[in-house]
Amino acid sequence: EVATVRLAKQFGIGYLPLTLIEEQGLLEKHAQEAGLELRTEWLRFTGGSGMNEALLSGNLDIAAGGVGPMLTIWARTQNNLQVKGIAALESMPLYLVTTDPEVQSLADFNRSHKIALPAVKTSIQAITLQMAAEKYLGEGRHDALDAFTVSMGHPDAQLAMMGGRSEINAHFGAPPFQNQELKDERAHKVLDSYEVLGGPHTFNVIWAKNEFVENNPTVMAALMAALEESIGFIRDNPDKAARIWAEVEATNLSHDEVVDLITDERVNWTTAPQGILPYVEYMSRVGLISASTDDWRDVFFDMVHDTEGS
Amino acid sequence: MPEAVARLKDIRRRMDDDRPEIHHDDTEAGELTIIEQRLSGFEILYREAWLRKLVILAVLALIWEIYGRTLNNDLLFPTFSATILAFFTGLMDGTLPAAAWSSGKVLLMGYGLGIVLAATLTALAMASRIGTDFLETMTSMFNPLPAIALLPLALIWFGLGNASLVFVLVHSVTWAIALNTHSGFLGVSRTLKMVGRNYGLRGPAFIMKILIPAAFPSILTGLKIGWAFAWRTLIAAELVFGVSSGSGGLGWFIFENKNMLDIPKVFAGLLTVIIIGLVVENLIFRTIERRTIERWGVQH
Amino acid sequence: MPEAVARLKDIRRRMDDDRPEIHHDDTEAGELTIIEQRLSGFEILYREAWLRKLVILAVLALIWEIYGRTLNNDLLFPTFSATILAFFTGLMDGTLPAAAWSSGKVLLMGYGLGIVLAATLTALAMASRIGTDFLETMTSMFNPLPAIALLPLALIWFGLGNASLVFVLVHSVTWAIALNTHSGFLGVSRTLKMVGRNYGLRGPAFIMKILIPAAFPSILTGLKIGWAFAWRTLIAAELVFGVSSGSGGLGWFIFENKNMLDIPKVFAGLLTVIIIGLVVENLIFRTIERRTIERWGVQH
Amino acid sequence: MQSRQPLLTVQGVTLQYKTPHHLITATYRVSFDVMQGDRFILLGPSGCGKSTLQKAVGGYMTPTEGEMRLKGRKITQPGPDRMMVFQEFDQLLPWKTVKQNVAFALHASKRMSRREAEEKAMEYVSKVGLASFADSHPHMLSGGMKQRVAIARGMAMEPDILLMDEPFAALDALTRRKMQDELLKLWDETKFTVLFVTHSIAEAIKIGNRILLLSPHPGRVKAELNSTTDAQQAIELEQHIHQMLFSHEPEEVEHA
Amino acid sequence: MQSRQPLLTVQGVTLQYKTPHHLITATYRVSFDVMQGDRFILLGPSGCGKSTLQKAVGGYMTPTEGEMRLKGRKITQPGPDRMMVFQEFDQLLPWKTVKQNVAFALHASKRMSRREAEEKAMEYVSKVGLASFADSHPHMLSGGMKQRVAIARGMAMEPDILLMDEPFAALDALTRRKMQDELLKLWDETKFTVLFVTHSIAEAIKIGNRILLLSPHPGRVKAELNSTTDAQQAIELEQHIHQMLFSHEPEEVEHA
Ligand SMILES: Nc1ncnc2c1ncn2[C@@H]1O[C@H](COP(=O)(O)OP(=O)(O)OP(=O)(O)O)[C@@H](O)[C@H]1O
Ligand SMILES: Nc1ncnc2c1ncn2[C@@H]1O[C@H](COP(=O)(O)OP(=O)(O)OP(=O)(O)O)[C@@H](O)[C@H]1O
Ligand SMILES: [Mg+2]
Ligand SMILES: [Mg+2]
Repeated sequence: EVATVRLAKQFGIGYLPLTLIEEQGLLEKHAQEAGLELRTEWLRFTGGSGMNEALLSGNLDIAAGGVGPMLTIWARTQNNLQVKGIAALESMPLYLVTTDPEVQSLADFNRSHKIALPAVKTSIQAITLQMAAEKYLGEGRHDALDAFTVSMGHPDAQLAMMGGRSEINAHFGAPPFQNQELKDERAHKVLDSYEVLGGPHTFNVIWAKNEFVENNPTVMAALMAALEESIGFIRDNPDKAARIWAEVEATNLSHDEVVDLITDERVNWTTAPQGILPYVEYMSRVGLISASTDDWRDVFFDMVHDTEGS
Repeated sequence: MPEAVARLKDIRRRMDDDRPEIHHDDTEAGELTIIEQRLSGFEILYREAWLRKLVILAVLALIWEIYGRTLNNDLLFPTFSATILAFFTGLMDGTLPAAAWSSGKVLLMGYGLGIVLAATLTALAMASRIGTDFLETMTSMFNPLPAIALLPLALIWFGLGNASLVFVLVHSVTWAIALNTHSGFLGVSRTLKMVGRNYGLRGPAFIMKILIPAAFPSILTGLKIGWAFAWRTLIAAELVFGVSSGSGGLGWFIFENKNMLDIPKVFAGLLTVIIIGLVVENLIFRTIERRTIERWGVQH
Repeated sequence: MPEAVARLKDIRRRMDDDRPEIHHDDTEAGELTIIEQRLSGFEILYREAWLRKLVILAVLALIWEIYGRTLNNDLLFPTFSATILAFFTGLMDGTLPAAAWSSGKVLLMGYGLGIVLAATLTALAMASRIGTDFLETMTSMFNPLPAIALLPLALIWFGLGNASLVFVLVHSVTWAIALNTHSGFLGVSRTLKMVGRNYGLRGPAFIMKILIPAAFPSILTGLKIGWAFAWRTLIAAELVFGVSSGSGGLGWFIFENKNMLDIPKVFAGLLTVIIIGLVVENLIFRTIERRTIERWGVQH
Repeated sequence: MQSRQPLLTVQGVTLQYKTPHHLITATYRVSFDVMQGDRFILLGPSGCGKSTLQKAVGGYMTPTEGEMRLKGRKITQPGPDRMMVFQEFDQLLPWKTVKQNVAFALHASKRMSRREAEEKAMEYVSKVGLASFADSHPHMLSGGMKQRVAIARGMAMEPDILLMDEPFAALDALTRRKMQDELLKLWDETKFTVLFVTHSIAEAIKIGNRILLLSPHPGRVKAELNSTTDAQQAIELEQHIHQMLFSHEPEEVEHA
Repeated sequence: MQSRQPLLTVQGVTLQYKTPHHLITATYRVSFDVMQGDRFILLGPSGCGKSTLQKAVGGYMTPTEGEMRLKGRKITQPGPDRMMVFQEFDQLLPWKTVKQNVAFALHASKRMSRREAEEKAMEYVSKVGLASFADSHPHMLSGGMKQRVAIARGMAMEPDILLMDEPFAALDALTRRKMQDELLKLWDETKFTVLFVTHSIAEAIKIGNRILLLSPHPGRVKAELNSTTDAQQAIELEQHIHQMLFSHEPEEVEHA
């Protein structure tokens, strides 16, 4: 088995379990308990595509990101590398926030609106928006809002919307940006992804190539154990977890704000993948991915097969 | 020094020669026949620039194909044939031409404006010392700034969409062209500049009629570099600036397909950029060169 | 035409003149005294380049400050004073110098390698026709390609980290320098080239001792453009490539602070790039120019 | 004739080149007057400041001391009223053909329309014997041919004052004599003024009516002489000038 | 002497310039031999191909027809065994001072060490009267001064054969005579071979021992004559050459 495992992180509170594993050396600890001297190397990425390329070129073992990119690479590699999810990190709601008081539902959006989201058409926000359009505006109208969407990174989108000088007046973001935006009285929520999906759904997952998982059973076991421990830590000591996170992550949030984010009742820290199937079903139906399945277990390695996934 | 002179005379006396003198009759210029040395078949072919370039391109394509096959990782680096296939598919279903057209429009606008701005700055720089300092200072300050640095200003001034893209393009084109043009202007021979002034040319007329043609090789290099950087910037900027869906250019095409991990299509997009580059270089820039620099004999 | 000649003699006879002839005694060269025309105080100050540039910088800073204040939108565009404050904070707590140093190292490496590669390509281009075609083809193909296009190859060949960054930098530097150098070489006067060959110089010696100094203004322009684009590319590439923890450069600094919505710090990062640009231009490039181009009198 | 206003007055002019490391005084307090219709010769050893003086009259240099006036107006900048034929071979615009080079000068300086300029250009190009090269670009010409184009351009402009800097230096004896004759013939027709630099004493006497002798480093006026058309006097004058210039080298006068 | 091997043989050489739109024949089937120690003159009207012939001997052009051999070896490329003094003023390296320009030639062509080169350079710079400008860069020199540096460089190299293209054209009478004498003195010392282009018949007779007359467009050999040192014969020879060159213009021989 490998002596060094290379893991990726991105920005955001959603990667908190990984931050704790890194800071508390949990992976090394569990590997040692299983009799393996393991080193870790943590890499930072700002987006999914650079990370996927790193994974495919063998420069990265375990990637972390949203459900969308994971499903894409899963569908693409079915016949060769067989990339699959390892585990979820949490279930978290995504909000569509707007500063236009006129807009109360999706139907109120018109040409005068610009909705910022990370990547038009392909990001998890864009897909969720399409699913919402289909659900609330009617069958066949899934792309009705696409014309109003604009690709923009979360910080740029928040600055543009709250700065109030550009056409951007809505943002389908992620924590903590959406929470910060909602603190401003000018902004309000139009859409909640939990409602679209009909319940909680996974936001971030980690994934790897089949080859790596098969060749490194001990590492994978240690990783799962580390994940469980860190999630347990978050549940039991949100205060400490927030402190650690604020210390190592560049943030302008206050301690209380971080704690609020972590302990938000709608957030569920769990390795169990939730709401995966609706995404698979929708994405394959509109042709975003070419593979489909009706068992969420096909998308994940067997480490999480006995959890309460969906 | 009469002595020295005497010695010189002495020298010359010694050299008296017994070679016969030769006289030729005048030939009429019309009667001349010239026997040229023959070239071998290979040499004749080798003299054709387009042939040499085609060979280079073929070799590069071959290397790509072979490397792609040995690598055997279609998700990272597709083979040349897979790329060509994706390219033709994209060409047939109209997505690639549409994307290229959409990018091309913005590009030409930004490029054109950049040239105008560069011309203005350089003209100011030639007109006064403070103009020179201004150009130098602006260039050394702004040229190293990446396009994302301009995002906030672009958003404030131009909002989303093409206007902002054009702004960023101007930024990427202007400085390179201005630098080359200015250094070209400074390098124009002193005599030529004096000749121009002698004709009473001044200001814009002097720049148009003397400096620009005299500095043309430098300017053309600047235009080439500006052109290339405009493409680079455009493709990167289409991501940073966001595009409303449905109106994306080549950058968007590449980004979207990359997100969907459709890598042959990504490379088909890049291939389009490459092909446009080759076409512009060999049809436009080369023609300009042939009509100007080569005819004037200013590059050797 | 003895008639014409007779007429000429006639003309000249007519011009006989009654002006007196003038004879001067020889003055000794040592005795010369020269009364110079005085300059006004403003003119003396205006002659100082650094002073003019300082004024320009001050005016730009003022415009920034005023615009920032009227805009009054710290989230989008902070004032100059807020930026300066953030800059000094960053300077004091060591984050900015560390980031600049980390970027600088990679940058210099990429820049250096880019120069070497450009030199090699240009040397090949000067040596043979196929070399010229190769350079032209490569440049027109690859120069327009954005750095992200090289990412997959960079990852395969160099993995994550600085080596890949250097690779991307080389790509952004090489073509611009090669284009300028090559066009500079081609523009070297025919006579100078003949002189060099006459000395028996050939190959690298010919390039080093004749072509490079003769084409120096063009090369320097290429180096300036390459330098600027290296910065641009580096800052953009640091985001795409990701970093191992704790090793980020200026690009990462900017991204991180943007994520935290700490916009003055973002601008402090950009200001660092600007300041480095100004320093390099005025200390390094200007000095080189003074020592070479100006002393040789090849730019006017 | 003495009462005429001079066309060009040069009054105590000192010309200096300032380079970052040197200050070179090219001429020192040079004074002379050129009358309307003069064929005024500047004669002196290599490096004595002849070209520099011409450039100053052309308006390209500002004197450190003294001043120069053309028709009473101080010379501050170049202009087509003083047409220059430079010493350098690179004075033709490489992007124009021989004919265009001459025509462009006429047209750009607003002397005449493009049409007229073309015709006049062709006439002068023929005068200097380059009719068959009218459509060649300068890089295809020999050194002497380039100079002839510059001469054609200068003469075609018919300026108030024609400034010629060793225009015939690169020409063979035959071509040279033809050019000299063309110049004198043209002068006969239009009586323009010419300030002519040469290093040939014989040429000075043949072309000029007034000759300024300069001494070297820095250039100062040694003498201002009248020329002559009488063959015998010419030989004497030549000897005389020879002696004045070469006085420090008491050598037999040899002809070369 | 007749039995000696020629140093340089030029055999039926036709030289052409190919440009994208024109094909210009500069010389047509020119043949001549230059012996060791010759001071061989090329004389002919402007544009007759003198410079082109020199460039071909220098190895910069390949004949369309015929061939040129130096010491029996075909000339294919330039080299320091044939040192050129060009007609153009821009033949000095602008980034080197006067002294360095001469020294660099000596050093770069592997004639001598850097040290020796410096000394020798200074010696020759003094010979052409530019000692006080030894540390100036070329752009600070007058036209004639530039040419003198080139002459110093050519002579300092002491090549097998020195190719000089109108080297004294830009020089005043005095400086010119000095340079001519320097050249002859140097020849006396080292007996090098020189191929000399000039447009002055007097200079040709003074400098040369053998004179090649060329007719124009394209350049063809008109005659190859021996020079003379006898004053009376020289005048006759001058008249003779004059007649041959100007034969189509039956005019009195005037001196200028
Ligand atoms: N651009 C320049 N910079 C500095 N010094 C110069 C420059 N041009 C000429 N000089 C100096 O000025 C002096 C006069 O030069 P000028 O060209 O006027 O001489 P000239 O009389 O025309 O000589 P020649 O007959 O050789 O052409 C010389 O000593 C020369 O070194
Ligand atoms: N680079 C060139 N390209 C094309 N034609 C040229 C080139 N150089 C010279 N020629 C032509 O070749 C012929 C001979 O030119 P060359 O320079 O040898 O004459 P030359 O005898 O040296 O004249 P001069 O005494 O005027 O210097 C001329 O007709 C000229 O037009
Ligand atoms: Mg001069
Ligand atoms: Mg010549």
